[in-house]
Amino acid sequence: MSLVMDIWTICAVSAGALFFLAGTVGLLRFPDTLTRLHALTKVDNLGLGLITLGLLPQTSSLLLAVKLVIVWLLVQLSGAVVTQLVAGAIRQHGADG
Amino acid sequence: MPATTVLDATTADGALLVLAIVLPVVGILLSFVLGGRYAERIAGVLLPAGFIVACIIFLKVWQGGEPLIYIVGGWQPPLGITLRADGLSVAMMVAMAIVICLIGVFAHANFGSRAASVETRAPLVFWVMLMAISGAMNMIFLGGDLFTLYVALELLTFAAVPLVCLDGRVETLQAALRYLLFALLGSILYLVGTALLYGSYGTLDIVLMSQRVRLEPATLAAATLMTLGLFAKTALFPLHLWLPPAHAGAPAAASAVLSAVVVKGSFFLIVRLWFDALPGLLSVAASQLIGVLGASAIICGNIVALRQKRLKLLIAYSTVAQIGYLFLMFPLAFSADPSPHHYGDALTAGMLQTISHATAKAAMFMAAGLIYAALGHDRISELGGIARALPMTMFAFGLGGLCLIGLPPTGGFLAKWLLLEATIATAQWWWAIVIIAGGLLTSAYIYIVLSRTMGPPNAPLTLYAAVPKYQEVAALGLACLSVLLGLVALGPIDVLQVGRPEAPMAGLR
Amino acid sequence: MNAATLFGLCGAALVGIGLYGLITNPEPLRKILAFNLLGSGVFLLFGMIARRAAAAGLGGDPVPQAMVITAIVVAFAATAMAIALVQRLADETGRASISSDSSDAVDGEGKS
Amino acid sequence: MSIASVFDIALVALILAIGASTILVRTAFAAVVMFAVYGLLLSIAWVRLHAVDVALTEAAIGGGMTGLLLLGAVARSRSDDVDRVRVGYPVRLAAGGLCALVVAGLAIVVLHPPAAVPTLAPVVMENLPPSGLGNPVAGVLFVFRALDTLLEKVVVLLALLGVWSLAPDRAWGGTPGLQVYAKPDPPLIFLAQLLPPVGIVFGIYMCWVGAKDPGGAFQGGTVLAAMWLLVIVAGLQKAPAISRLWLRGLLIAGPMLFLAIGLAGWVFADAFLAYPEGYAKPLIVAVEATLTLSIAVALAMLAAGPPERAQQQ
Repeated sequence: MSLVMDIWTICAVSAGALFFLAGTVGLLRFPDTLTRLHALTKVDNLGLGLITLGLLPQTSSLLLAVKLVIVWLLVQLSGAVVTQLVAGAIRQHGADG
Repeated sequence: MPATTVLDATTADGALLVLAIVLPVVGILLSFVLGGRYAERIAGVLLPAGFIVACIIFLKVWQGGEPLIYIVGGWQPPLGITLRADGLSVAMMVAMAIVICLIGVFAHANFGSRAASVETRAPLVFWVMLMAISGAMNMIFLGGDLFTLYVALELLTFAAVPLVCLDGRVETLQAALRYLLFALLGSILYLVGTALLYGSYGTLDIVLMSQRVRLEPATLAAATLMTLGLFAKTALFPLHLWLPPAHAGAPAAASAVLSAVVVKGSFFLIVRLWFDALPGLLSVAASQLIGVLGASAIICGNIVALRQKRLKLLIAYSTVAQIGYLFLMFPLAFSADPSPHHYGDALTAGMLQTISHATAKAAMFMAAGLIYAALGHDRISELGGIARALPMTMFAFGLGGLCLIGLPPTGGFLAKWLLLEATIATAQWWWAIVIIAGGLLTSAYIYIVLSRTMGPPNAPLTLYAAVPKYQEVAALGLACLSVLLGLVALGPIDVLQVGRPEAPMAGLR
Repeated sequence: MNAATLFGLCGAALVGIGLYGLITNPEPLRKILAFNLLGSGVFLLFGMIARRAAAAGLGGDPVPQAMVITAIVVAFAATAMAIALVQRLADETGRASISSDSSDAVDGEGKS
Repeated sequence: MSIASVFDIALVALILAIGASTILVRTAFAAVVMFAVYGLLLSIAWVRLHAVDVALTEAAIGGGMTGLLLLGAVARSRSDDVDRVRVGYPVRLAAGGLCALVVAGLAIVVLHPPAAVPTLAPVVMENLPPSGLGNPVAGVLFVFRALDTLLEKVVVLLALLGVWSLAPDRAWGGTPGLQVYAKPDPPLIFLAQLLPPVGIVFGIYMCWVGAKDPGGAFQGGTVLAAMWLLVIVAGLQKAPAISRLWLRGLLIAGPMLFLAIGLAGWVFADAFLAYPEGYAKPLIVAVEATLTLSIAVALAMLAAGPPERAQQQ
């Protein structure tokens, strides 16, 4: 049983890490701020989500698992809001602002 | 290294030390919540109370001949923190408490807030910061732990910087920013040193450290960085560039407290470091180097002071020079053939110079402030006739000047005399030349100012504001103290040696 | 080389980097940044000392750790005050800068 | 070489690179952004040094609050368009030499630890139980070196008064300039409505847990301060005028209680800042709770800056 969980963790966390890598490449390579934002948010959601899912079976207590999920939700929330704010600023002042 | 670790215990009356620190803290907190209208009244009660506490501590230490010790929270070092009042601490505490109290009297004219019905900015800030400076200085004098001293040093900085730019003019804001940056650099360098010392000895208690200290790279690196940082805070040449604009630009009462009191805090820490925490570690070459910096400060500071056109700037540059004298005690105390006698003499001379400069310089800045208030400017070339208009003020200025020059019977004379004696006793004649040349240069600019003020006015003198009598009395009181300090040779000067370890272990070199 | 030493060296390097920035950068805001960098380097040195003194089942000596917490707070207070000063200066002059000789001033360090 | 040490080396390299870039990049804005990233990396370093309390403090104050302050300053100073005057080459060379010397000296010290590394950890653990605290760092801060902690609170108050003292006279007693920049933005308002309840619970939890686990008054207070600032920036609440009595009262409540309990120790225990036997833990928790509030207010006001507009009656 623990072996299955470990394999699951390894797979999910690796996949999450891969998404982060892709997002970082996107952040560096994409031409303008809006597309960069796109890359970042997509990857944040997926990457962090996968890592959280992967780590859940490894937690020793329910409280710890809840904490992990809360962390994920908070990052989601702040990510979404900040992306909105940045995009809004771009619409007002142009992409160089 | 002797393994005997003498465990200190709280001595009778040790609780007084806590009082000396807690009183100003209570004042700060109360002023915050009661508001600016009460800040002056709170300071008016607590600063004299602090002075009385300092006097009692002084008497206890002097009569008992033993340092007072208080173990905070009952936790022995190395785990806990001790407060320790030895001869150096009590002498400095009393002197600084007098100076601060008289500055408080003087400042009533500018920052008085009894009549005001609404809280105003400058009075609240001034009185809170004055109490903070008094608390921080007491902490520096009493603190027995190098990290506690770091916090106290920062307390002092944060209290001093806002005083510089209390009037909000651009020049003073620039001066304050530069002062803050230098001060921050200084304290962070000090902090590196404490980290390294803790890493080597597992304690920051000064007494424990003095028993454990070894000559090794970590200790040397720590001591060097700490000393450099404290040099920047004390404005020792060539790290003095922040001082003149900051001290000359501040309001008179603030200039007095900055020049007389605040720079002495970091200087005292240098003394603590080399004489108490790391005894006997200062090599002859390093002490000569410190002496060279001090000598350069004396010569350069005085020459630049001589060329100033404005009175407050002249006094500020003279502070740079007088700080130089303080550092001459290092080559004299740590000379090639250490004898306990010279060691003690040099230390006594340095402390006397600290105290007499504090009183004299506070008096001179106050006098300059009164002249500025009366004339609306402080251009030296246009001061003619002011001596007749404000005789008491100019008398105070003159007496302070005599003390700086070092004429008998002033405290400055006694300090410089002891320094000269030590130069002869340790056969280091070159410092004697510097001391005498510094005295001549000082007398030149004091003479220029005095002769100008006693001369006839260029144009009919118009006084913009009446100068309150009590302000003049405060200035004169401090000036008289600086003169009378010469008389301490007759008695209380022994107190400085209370609680001093005997001569440094020569074997450590 | 163990982790404590590695982070200790990192702290030492950061002290150097921060000091360099503090001396060479004339803009006050950048000086404040450099001061923070310098400070964090010093804190890491404390961290190294705490970590290598791990004993009694603890991951590090709690005394230097507590000191770092105190020092971080003090450094923050200093930063806040410095920034307020810079901003007031900028409001008064339209441009934040300590007068041109400031860089030489701090460089006095180099000659001492 | 283990995975952990590879990670550590990579982390150190990244910290140094980002740290250097905050000094070297051309615009102040980029430098500040770099600095915020740097603060996060540094808190990971603190976790690696087994100092979780410090990591939390570094992330909250060193990275977060300081970053916020700097960002605000950059946004106001418009310093991007300032053509930077660089110091001359010789000065930079001399400075580089001096810094290299300092680094070399420190590196030598780091690489040569004393033969017997001194530590106070056993003494701390031995003396911790009577206080009832489980977190040794909290023990050092509130029991063994309580005097430092008390003084440090006074330092923060003085810094705040120092910041306030930079206000123009006419604005004294008025409100800080923070909400000038508040542009009611729907997503921001959404966040400011959703996050604070969570944040406040979290802040209180941080303070509470500090007695036995990493956390404490400063970390909790920072979170509370951040929540308050968020609400102010989103325009949901005005920054308070600095002359308000409740504001002043909250600011000094923590240090005052700390001092009062310290003085009571004189009577009820055997020394100043000692706790009477059996009551240590409740007293420390009370001090921490009040300090959390005071710190939250102080940090938020420090970040909000000096008052800029006179109080409207």
